[in-house]
Amino acid sequence: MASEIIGSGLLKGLRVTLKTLFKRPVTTQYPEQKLTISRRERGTVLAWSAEKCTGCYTCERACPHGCIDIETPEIGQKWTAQAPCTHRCPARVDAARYIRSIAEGKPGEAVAVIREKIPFPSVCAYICAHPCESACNRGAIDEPISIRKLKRYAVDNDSGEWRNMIKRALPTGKSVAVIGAGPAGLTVAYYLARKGHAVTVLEALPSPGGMMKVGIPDYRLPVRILDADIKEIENAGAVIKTGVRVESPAKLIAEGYNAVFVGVGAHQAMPLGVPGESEPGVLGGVDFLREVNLGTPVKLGKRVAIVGGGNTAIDCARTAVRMGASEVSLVYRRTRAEMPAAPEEVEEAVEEGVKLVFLAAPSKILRAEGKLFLECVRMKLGAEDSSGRRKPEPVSGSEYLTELDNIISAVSQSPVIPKSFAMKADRGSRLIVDPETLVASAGIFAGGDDVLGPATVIECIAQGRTAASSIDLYLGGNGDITEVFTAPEKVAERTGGPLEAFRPFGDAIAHEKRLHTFEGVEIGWSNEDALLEASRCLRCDLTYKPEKWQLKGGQCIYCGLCVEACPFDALYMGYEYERNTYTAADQTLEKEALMTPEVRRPSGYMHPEIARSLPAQSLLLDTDKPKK
Amino acid sequence: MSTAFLLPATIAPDWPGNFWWHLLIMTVLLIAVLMISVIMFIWLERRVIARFQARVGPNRAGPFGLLQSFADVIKILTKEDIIPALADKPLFWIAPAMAFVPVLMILAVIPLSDGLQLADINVGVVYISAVSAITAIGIFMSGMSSNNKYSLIGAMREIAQLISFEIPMLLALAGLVMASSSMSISGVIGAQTIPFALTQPLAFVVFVIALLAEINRTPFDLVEADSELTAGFNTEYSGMKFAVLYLTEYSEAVVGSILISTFFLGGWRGPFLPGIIWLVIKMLASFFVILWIRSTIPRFRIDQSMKLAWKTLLPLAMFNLFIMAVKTVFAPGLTNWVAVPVYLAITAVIIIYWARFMRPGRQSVGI
Amino acid sequence: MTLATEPFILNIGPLHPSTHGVFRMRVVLDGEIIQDVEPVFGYLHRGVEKLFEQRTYKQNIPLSDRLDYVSAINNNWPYVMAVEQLANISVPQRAEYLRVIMAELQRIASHLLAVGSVMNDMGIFFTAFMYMFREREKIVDLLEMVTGQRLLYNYMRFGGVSQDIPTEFLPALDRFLKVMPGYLDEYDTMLAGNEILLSRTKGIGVLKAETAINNSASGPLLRGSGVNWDLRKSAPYSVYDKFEFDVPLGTAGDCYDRYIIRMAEMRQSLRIIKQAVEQMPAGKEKTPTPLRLRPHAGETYTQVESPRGMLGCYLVSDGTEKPYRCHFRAPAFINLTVLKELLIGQKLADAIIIFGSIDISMGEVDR
Amino acid sequence: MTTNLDLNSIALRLKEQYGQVVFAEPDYLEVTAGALPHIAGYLKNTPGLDFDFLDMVTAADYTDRFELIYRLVSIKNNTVIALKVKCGRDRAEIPSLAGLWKGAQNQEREIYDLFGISFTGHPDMRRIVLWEGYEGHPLRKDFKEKAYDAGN
Repeated sequence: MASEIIGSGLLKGLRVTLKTLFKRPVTTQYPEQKLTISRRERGTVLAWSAEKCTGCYTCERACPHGCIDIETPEIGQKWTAQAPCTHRCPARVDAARYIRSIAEGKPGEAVAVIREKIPFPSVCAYICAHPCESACNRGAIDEPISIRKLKRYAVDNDSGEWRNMIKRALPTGKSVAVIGAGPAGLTVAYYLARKGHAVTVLEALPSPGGMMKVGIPDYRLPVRILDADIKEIENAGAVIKTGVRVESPAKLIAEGYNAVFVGVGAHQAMPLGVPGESEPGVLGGVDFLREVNLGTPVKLGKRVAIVGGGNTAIDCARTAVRMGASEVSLVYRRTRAEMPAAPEEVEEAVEEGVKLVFLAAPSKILRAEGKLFLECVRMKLGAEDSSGRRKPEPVSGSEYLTELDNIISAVSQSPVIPKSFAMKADRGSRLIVDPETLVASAGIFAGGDDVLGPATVIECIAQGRTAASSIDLYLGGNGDITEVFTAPEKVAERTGGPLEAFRPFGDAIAHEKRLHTFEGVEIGWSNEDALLEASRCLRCDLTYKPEKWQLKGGQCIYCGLCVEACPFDALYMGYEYERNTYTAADQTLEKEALMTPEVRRPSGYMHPEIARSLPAQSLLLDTDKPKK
Repeated sequence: MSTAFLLPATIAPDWPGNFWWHLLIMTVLLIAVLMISVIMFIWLERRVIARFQARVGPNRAGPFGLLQSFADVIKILTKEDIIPALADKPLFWIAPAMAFVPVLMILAVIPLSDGLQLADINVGVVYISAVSAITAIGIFMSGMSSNNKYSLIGAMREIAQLISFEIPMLLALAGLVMASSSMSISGVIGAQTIPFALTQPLAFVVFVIALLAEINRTPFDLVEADSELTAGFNTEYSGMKFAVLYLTEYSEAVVGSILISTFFLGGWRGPFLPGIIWLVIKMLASFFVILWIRSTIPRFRIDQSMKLAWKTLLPLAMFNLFIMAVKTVFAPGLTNWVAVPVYLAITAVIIIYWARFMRPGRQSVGI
Repeated sequence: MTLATEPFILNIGPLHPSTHGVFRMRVVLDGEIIQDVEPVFGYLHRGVEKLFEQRTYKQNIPLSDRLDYVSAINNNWPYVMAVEQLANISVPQRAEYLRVIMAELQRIASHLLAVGSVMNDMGIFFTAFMYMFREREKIVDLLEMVTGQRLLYNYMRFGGVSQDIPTEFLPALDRFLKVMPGYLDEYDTMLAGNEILLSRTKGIGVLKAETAINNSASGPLLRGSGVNWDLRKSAPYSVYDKFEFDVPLGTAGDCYDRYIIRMAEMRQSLRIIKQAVEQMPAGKEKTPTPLRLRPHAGETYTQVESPRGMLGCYLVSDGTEKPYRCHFRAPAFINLTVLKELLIGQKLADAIIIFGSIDISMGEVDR
Repeated sequence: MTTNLDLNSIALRLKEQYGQVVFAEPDYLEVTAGALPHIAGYLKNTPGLDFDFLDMVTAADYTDRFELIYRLVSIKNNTVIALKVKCGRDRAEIPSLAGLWKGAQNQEREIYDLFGISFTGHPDMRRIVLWEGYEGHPLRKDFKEKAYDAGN
């Protein structure tokens, strides 16, 4: 700069301004020039759809400075068949309704509602994987309603009033054999018995219950609970014979059964697929659990490693703890975030001293001078795969050895179908059946784990229901297995429903006591807790259509938090307009028009009209591009 | 346009006091011209500067916003007229008039066309420089009397500027007087067969810069440096008085551009067109330059503008005077187009050489 | 002879054209020279930190916009980062890149505003200001495309951003990236060489490196004094370690260096945006978080490099749904510590420029 | 990349300098109020440490005590260290660091204004954002004011 002549800088500046003088002004000029503001997401109008809103008050709570004014009636009405929780449940248990019953202090009615869909209310109350809770709309606000624990509260305080409405059907003279007294088989037996068929359940193990009995340790599902539910099924008329091994379903047909249901389950632990698996001291997860549950003595060392991250692995670990193993470690190849096991159980396992080893996978099992060693390789998480979980990749050269007494492989289970059954199975040795009717071959039906692979109890029950209705059809019935134990609900008035409340903490028995006994860990809720929790429900299947929903004058800052918070997508923020000249009056008119739902447009910028009209935008077009 | 009906050939256009209608007509004409042109110039300035800034400018009132200024005038006149409690009331009252009247008086000696002139006094140049100084006093009074610290600082700056820029201005004009060997404006114009802008470029530069300072336009608008002193001397003014002060500034600008075109661009002289048209064209041209500078150049600091006046303009004006003296003594007839490049070259050399002393970023001298 | 003089006390602000808000300086003048300054804060104090304790975590995001309304997105960032650390929420990569793009656009807009207003203080009659706003308007349009707002965007969320970019955004951004360097060159041609600007800014408000560090200055103010301290380099947050860009440093530490650094930082921001657009992966734009978030009890301190300097957020959570304590380390507020040292001994006109070159925004200063 | 120092080693060095006034927490040093200026000066002036930049000073009210957090940055070594000082709530007083870092002036004034912690040795200990004669210190947890009571 200093080398130049003084004044040259000024002259340059003068040149720039002079150039600008002859350019088109960038400010929009109207009415001289037609002002065309491109359609775009303006975000200056909050539109509310009257028919989507259910008056759950979430928006009011979300607003930073309370400018939403909403009034709802006391009485709501049913507006959709199924709430998300009900819809997500494989057996379509009407969770929303029995939560309401609990909120009204009628646990008996709640149990009745549950029993309309599943014959195992208590079992589900203790060990259901509760997919309903992951669907709960409340989860977007703070925490989902803990539906399973509410169910447990209901069954713990059951009044048995549902029995008054049992309808017995006349005997049909048809007989059905059910192979395997697992959740699926017993469900089939129950509903077919209710339809009046003579049902015989043939169970190979010494006691009925299948996986519910032998796959799930007692501290999660006490035996009396399971037995009580099975008792109800026997009361319904099903005959259960234990310790009976069946050669083949065809033979049963030959013996005179009209239909056979195969529900043998998946009782074989999948192999790890690493060398040295056959070494003594290496156990399969389900085998281990079965032996423990059946009371056969299992010799377990002090240092135990469980391989896997599922519920079975956690069960094995906690069982091992209760059997006196001092160093129990759980080896999983992903991180805790990806563990399929239920988080609260992982939490409890950690409390009980189970050591979690993440990002490690067994590569070899070897036994040297009588000691058992597990060689693991470290993993690192790679890109996301189709399931959305990040794929683990081994880190070469990161192997390490651990000396152990026992290794339990709890990676997965697979069904074992005897050759003699002569049924078609796929590579995972799962039975191949018609997905609609679960027909394997004429008169032979199959369902449960042996069709689904290792699945949750509730899924098996759902399959059992399907099987039952199709078997009934096959036997000449109408296939209608629905039961009604409750009077049709008259929609109640809102009982509180405080959005401020958080989920109450479920208590558990002191954990030094836990470490030695197999008694139930979880303790049910008190009435207060249960009522509070039930009152948190948003009642997604009801609508308390607001008499008034409006913004208090001029307070809205269009931050959009209410729009994001609304569980029912009843709010929309944004505004697109195109006009020659506009005045405040025009805008307010437009706004009022937009408040009616039919003018609502998809929010965001993806609107096709927006895309078309974008180039017409005045300020993003650079007609006045300076020469470089 | 012919003015024969005003000035019979028999009477020399010296002091035409005996033609009372002539006085009357010219006075009314001048005031009208000034008022209208000021209002138009305000509109022009706002439009032009808007375009300099890639804006549109006032475009709602009337066609192309032509009536904007009228609307503003009405708005200002209907405002409440506030006088600060502690203001020096008499001064506060007089100041606007003190500022505005001299500007009008300057016009008295400006020929709008050949002979179309209120009074052609033979000391026009002195008259102009004397009268134009009074405006500054009026502005000083306004700033002084309104008992506001911003206004006071503005007033002080005004006086400082007046004192320091009057001298180079006069010296530049002295060169003109030498060249035209007459002090009457018509004489100065008559001497401009070639506009003085070309024969005395140095004086032209000095005069324009000094004039900018005199009429408080950017880069010398320290008197009302709105970013430092909220509005400078007229902070406390409102309503009618403010209108007058506002009028003063712009009529200063108008008169300033008239002076530039009269002294250096040959006034009404020009081929083909009637003189008044030429004058208007030249006015517009010089006014445009003023606007251009205003919209581009930052404001000087007070000490810097002082420095500019004393250390640059004064010597340059001296140079100009010296050159003119040499020319008038040794080559009196040397006023033809051949000499113009020479003058320009000399000017360029002197300015560039002198500018070397004015590098920015040096430690500035205090006032 | 010596005149008896008494100090001349002048209140600049709280309502003054060039205090950029409601800041107030009580200056003691001797003529034009400042002898003492007392900055007066609090005219815009809204008790934001108390309000943070009254609202749930998510409701505070719009509030954090209101801190420094000129660069709202940069204000969301530290608060959101702090909550993410306490509640260990993971942020998708795409969200990080979106944050970077938006924040850098915001930085350019903020610097444009800062430089433009300084030019205004310097007395370029709104021209530079208008030019800068011409480009700022483009940026605001881009941001509006994404966020739907034009000043307070409320864009960031815990675990990502509020919404993904529309399909039309990237083409428009490309157009902007293409033309913006040309405009920056235009500014440089117009301003950087302007002699008056140089003489107004060079050697004015010199801030030594030690003084700057001792006064906890940050941002362009600190870098203008030649201290290489830019959190995007020295403590890379988000994905800033994946871009290559330079940290422009000043030498003299005067107003001119601060101006030059802001211009250079805009170019660097453009570089960063280019790279971010190239590297941006596909994926989700946020991990959903519950409306009434309850982070684990604990405390954390996060900081980002806002256009004005190191903007930090000290957040204490007690496990409930409202912050227990939330303090913002406001760069503008702390940069003003150095104001007194800078102003004393300067001229009034320079004081305005120095103050402008610090570039404060009152919402952040008073909180 | 800003690195956190080994706090234990620094704590040991400080202990042998000034005795039992420093306790190394996982991510900050806890300092007794009396020793704060010495330790801050030591951290600032010791070559090798030279924390020349006072990043942030703020306080938090834990209803039984105040906790002040000083965050020091060494621009030369690009290191960060945090000091924490506890002080009682009645007549809370802390020695001021404005002598070491001018940058502390405004921040300490703000803390005094909003928490009522007075800093001894501060050049001018006055309210900064609130007006003189304002009653109470808003950021204290026991501060009662109509608007907020309505809000809660």
